[in-house]
Amino acid sequence: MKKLLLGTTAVSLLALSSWANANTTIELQRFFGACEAEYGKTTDVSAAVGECGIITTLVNKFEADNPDIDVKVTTVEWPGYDQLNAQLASRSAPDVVSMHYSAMSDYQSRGLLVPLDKLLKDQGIKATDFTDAAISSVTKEGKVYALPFDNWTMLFHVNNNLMKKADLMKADGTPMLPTSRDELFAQGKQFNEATGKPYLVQVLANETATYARIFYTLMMQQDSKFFADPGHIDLSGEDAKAALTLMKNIMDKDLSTKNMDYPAAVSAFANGAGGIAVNGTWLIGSYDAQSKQANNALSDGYSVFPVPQFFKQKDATYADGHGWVVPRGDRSDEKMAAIGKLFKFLYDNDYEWSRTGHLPTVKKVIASDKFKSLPHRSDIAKIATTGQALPAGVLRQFAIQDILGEELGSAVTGNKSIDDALETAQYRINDLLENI
Amino acid sequence: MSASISIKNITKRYDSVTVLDDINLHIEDGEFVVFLGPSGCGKSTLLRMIAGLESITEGSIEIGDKRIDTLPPGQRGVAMVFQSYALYPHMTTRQNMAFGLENVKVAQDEIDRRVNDAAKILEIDHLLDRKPGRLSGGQRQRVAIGRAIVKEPKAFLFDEPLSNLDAALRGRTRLELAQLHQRLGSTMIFVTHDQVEAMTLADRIVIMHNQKIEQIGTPMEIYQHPVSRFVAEFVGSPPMSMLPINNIQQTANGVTVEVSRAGSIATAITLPPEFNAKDAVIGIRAEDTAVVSSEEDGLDLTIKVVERLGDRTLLYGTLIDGTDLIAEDSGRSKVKAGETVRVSISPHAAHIFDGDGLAHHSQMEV
Amino acid sequence: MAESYRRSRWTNGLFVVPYLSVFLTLLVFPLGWGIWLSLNKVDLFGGERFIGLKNYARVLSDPIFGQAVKNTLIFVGVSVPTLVILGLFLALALNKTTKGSSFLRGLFFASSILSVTIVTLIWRIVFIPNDGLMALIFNYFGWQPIGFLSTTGWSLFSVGVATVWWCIGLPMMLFLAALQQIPKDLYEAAALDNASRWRVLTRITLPSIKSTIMLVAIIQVVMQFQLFGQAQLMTNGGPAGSSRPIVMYIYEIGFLRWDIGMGAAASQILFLIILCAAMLQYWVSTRKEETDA
Amino acid sequence: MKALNYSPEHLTSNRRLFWIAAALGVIMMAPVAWIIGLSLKDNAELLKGTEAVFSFPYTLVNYANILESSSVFGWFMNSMIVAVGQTFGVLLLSSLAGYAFARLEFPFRKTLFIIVLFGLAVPEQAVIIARHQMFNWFDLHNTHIGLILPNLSSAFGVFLMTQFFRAIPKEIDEAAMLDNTSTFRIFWKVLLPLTLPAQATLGIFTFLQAWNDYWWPLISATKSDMYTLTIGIASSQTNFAQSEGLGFLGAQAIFASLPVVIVYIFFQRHIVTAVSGGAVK
Repeated sequence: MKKLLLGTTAVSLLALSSWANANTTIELQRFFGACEAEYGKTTDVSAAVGECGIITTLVNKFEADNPDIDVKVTTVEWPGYDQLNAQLASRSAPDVVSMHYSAMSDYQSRGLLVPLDKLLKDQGIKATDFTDAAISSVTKEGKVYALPFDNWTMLFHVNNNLMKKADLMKADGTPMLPTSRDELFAQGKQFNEATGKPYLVQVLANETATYARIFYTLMMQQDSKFFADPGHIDLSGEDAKAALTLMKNIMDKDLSTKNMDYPAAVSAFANGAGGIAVNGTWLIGSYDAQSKQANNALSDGYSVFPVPQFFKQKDATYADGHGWVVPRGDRSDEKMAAIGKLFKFLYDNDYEWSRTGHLPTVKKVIASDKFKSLPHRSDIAKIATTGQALPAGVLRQFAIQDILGEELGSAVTGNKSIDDALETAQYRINDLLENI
Repeated sequence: MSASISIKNITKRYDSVTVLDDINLHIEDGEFVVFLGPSGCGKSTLLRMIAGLESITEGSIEIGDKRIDTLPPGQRGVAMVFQSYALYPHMTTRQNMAFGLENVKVAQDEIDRRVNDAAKILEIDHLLDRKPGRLSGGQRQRVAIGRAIVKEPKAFLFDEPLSNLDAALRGRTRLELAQLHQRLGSTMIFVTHDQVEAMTLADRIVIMHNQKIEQIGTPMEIYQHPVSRFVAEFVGSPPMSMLPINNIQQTANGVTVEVSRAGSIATAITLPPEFNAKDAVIGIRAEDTAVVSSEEDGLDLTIKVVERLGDRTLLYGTLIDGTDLIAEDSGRSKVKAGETVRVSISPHAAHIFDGDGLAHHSQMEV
Repeated sequence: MAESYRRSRWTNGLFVVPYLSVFLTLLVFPLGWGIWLSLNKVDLFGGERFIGLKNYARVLSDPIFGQAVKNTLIFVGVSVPTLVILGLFLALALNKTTKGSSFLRGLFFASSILSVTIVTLIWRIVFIPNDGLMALIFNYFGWQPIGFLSTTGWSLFSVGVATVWWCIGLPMMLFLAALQQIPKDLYEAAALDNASRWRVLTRITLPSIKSTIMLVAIIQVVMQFQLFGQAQLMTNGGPAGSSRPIVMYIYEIGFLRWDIGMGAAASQILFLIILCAAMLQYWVSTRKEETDA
Repeated sequence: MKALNYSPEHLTSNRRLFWIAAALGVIMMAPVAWIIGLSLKDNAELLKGTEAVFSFPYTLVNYANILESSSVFGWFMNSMIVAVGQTFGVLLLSSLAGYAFARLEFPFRKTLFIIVLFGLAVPEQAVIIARHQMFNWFDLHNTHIGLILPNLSSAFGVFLMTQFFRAIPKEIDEAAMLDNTSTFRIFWKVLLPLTLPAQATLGIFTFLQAWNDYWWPLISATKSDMYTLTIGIASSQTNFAQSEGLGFLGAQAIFASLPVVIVYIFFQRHIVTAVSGGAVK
């Protein structure tokens, strides 16, 4: 009888198992994908490729180095904030969570994140060790709320082999990229006629984030102040119309692949289905690795560049970054210390993470030869200065991104007029922000 | 073991509808009483009230000298056999019979003894380990009776227990029930709408009609001296023919009634002075008629249907005025449909019913 | 007063106490609490403030909610008749005792036991561009590929295909059971009357299972109004919200936008819609029967 | 001989209908065959193009990977505990209440029954947000109890069991009453065994519903330890893009459905009878 009554408690206790062998367990929740099958057991970080492979092996390595600490990893669907919200609401959030800088204000402003100043200080990590861009992104009201892990932007990943075929290569062996809107359409047409393939490989299906990022970039290039007031978006201007018109024209003139969702777009580019993939920094490592193998579409023909400047006003590109946060909750000192060790380990291995293609956040990694000698990094170096985020005071950036992406998508695919889409997007976003 | 049952001033109402109205009945210890009546007359309700399955609005019920209408069904000491038998489908015959005894914690060897005894009496020993689903209708019926017997109740209650059996089996079981009653000597109450069952089984029959007891009596009393037109028409097969009375003439032996244009019938019935002649009828059973030669007194009957039963022949016909009459002839009758025959009526056997349905009989026994 | 077993006793009520306590705490109370929440400005992490019907006003004036309602109505309007007619067809075709029929019955019902995530996983891998089964088929025949999950119009259709594939078993089974209940002598009488197959179907079979058809329709309407998992996992409501059902709207408002109050308001509206749809159906069916009688 | 057989089957169906249904059956199976095919292919090969499904070589490597590393087992156990717990709970509560509503008299019986019937009309969506809050108050999220409890309130079971108890001839419990059986013993020993077919129907429905439940576990079981199979598979399928690969996902789908499919194949006859027996009166 007693057994029966204790049943459920016992089961959950056993599951945690930390109690049994006196180890400290850190529950770590992240996106970046699941690749247990390939990397589940390996601790050889340097052999790993791609976001998932590198973070998985990093954690494995940390566990191997610290036998008294178990890291229990939960992989969530990107970006995983609905799940985190449910967890926070039920006071069962994990110990460490991956989070975009752009999402942090939401949680920090409601006191849902633990400040990490002391934890980092105990590990000998100083704020000045990080790039200004990174540390300022995670600092709110004078306190640091995340271990900044990377900065990223959208890029033009180029298939040089196809560009060569379209006669779009410069003498120095780099591809010819457009420097204006007119050039974009001209070169796109040229590419398409020569190869029979679309010029751009874009993620346009079942995705909202890429639409929003490109749109932000185009707005920022016009030096638009669409978030002059963080509680209010302004999409009524000519700038918004110009940005969206450009996005729509790309589709209308058949410059881009259609109907591809994220995985389809990623593999389509890898299989040579188009000239330029518009996607994030995180793919550099994987595509570069592929280009070093023989007999595939990218063999010996991959390069990568920032998104070109399509508007004269400003050379800018939308940027964000990933950090590691600790949600509020009751944690013992031992556990906090273990989390500190994990953060120190991640900090120490920021270089390994930067092999994905992300920009490192640690100054000395950027300065290191090791990093500088990574391929393509010099080609995209300027994003460190041109990268720009939304104002920190803008809350619910992921919800905004969803709304914006949905409406932009409607316009791009021709289901709504441009004016209609922008108007609805503005209404919905402002309704959201006004009712927080 | 067995006991008498007293029903006193029982009334049953559902909201404003009265189902039983002031019923009084005393059943002797060991008596076999049959409640007979058309469906809806309240006979089953009365039985279920004795069992405790229906509540009583007014009145009381005693078994022996003990008032039992406040007790739950299980503690009244009665056993019931249902029309559908109501065997527990998931229990074997043995478990079905033992279940009630186990409920009251009878010792296991006593249970075994009683079950085996009952099974022997009912000749179902070989069925003890079967479940009801694998028994025939007749076998289920026996098990249901067996389940009642093992309880050694003060009274047995039967709720139309034979109606689900085929005709042949019904006849046999009827006989066996009569034997069982003799053998056990228990008080038994039997509800039926079948007059043959009632006539053959009952010590006394209780005829129920319109929420009331119409008549209580031995089968012969009921048959020969029905107190009312209802009882007369309900009991007997074929039913009693009813001829409207036009005129009544007092004679030395009784009254002679004139039946429309068809003729008159002499009877040995004496009517009281306050007799209500309006809508009065004379009732004649088929067996009290005879086909006679055309010279003799009688009524002329035009035969429409001839029903040959072997030992006798029933003649369904109409009188000149169109009234229906059923007459009886011998088994060797040569009457054919379409013929007109003369029918005589025994003067002592006729019954006269006044406008209120109240019966008047000849004082002489036939 | 005489007492008998029919007499009402409060101890008899003890039998319903376990269920009633669960019913009250987990259904009735949350229903009331949900209504209360819908009248408040409240987010996932607290902060209740009474604002009256403002949440309802916001939901009803939200074009996205309107779109979700429209999507859901279209989905119900197409998927339910499909399920009923297809289920009826299968039941008629497989109402035999042969081995082949019983195998097919088992096959058509088998998908019902799979969980929604498996079903959507299967159908996503069928519909994905380039690598999916449909893409291969279209490629083989040289047809223009269709973005089943990413084109307005097709996305809701694709969700519907997966749903019908998943749900067809139950209607078929219910119809089969109803067909078995039709007395055999009706058909014998029809055969003696020289009735054609079609007349037997329309004059005997269908009228005999009329109540089952209604039952299946009501069950399916209530079920399909609650569409969520398929849409969320296959299309995430896209593109441009063209496959977002009401339930997904509620989920997004509550757990993506933290707005519990507004989510609760949308829930109550959905509740009303389902109630009205079921009652309308019931009303139509009973009214029809009256005129038939 | 054949022409003399006027069975309903003969008149309602014919060979042509059967073959159309058979063709539909093939279409029905196609997606499953596709997934099975994918699951038997190496992921690297699939990356180049899924036409590879139609040619050799095939491999079991995806299944081997599941056995080695996947959390499917844990999810499976959670689903089992939740589904069995819920089924058991619903059967118990519904039987008790159904018996009382069908057979016993107690104060407010009719009113209570009408209120419960009203519960039939309340969809989960109308209460789920409030429930999520309530479960916060009592720290019931991420527990098996927290996953089991909500569906116990379903009025469907009570309604169904009440109908079934009503369908049992009243004489059976009257006979038991005359046998001096207590109210509870009548329920437990006499009537409950007679509702076994109904229990099977309700049990199968409840089990399937619990097994397939999506929204509630999605917001209540937020720790991977507590994922049910449904949620677990959902969490892994959205990572499509990354390196798991279509073959692995396919294998996971097949592997995760295997237990219920096996149970279904073995008990198909009973399940079919139960499903069809339950709903048509």
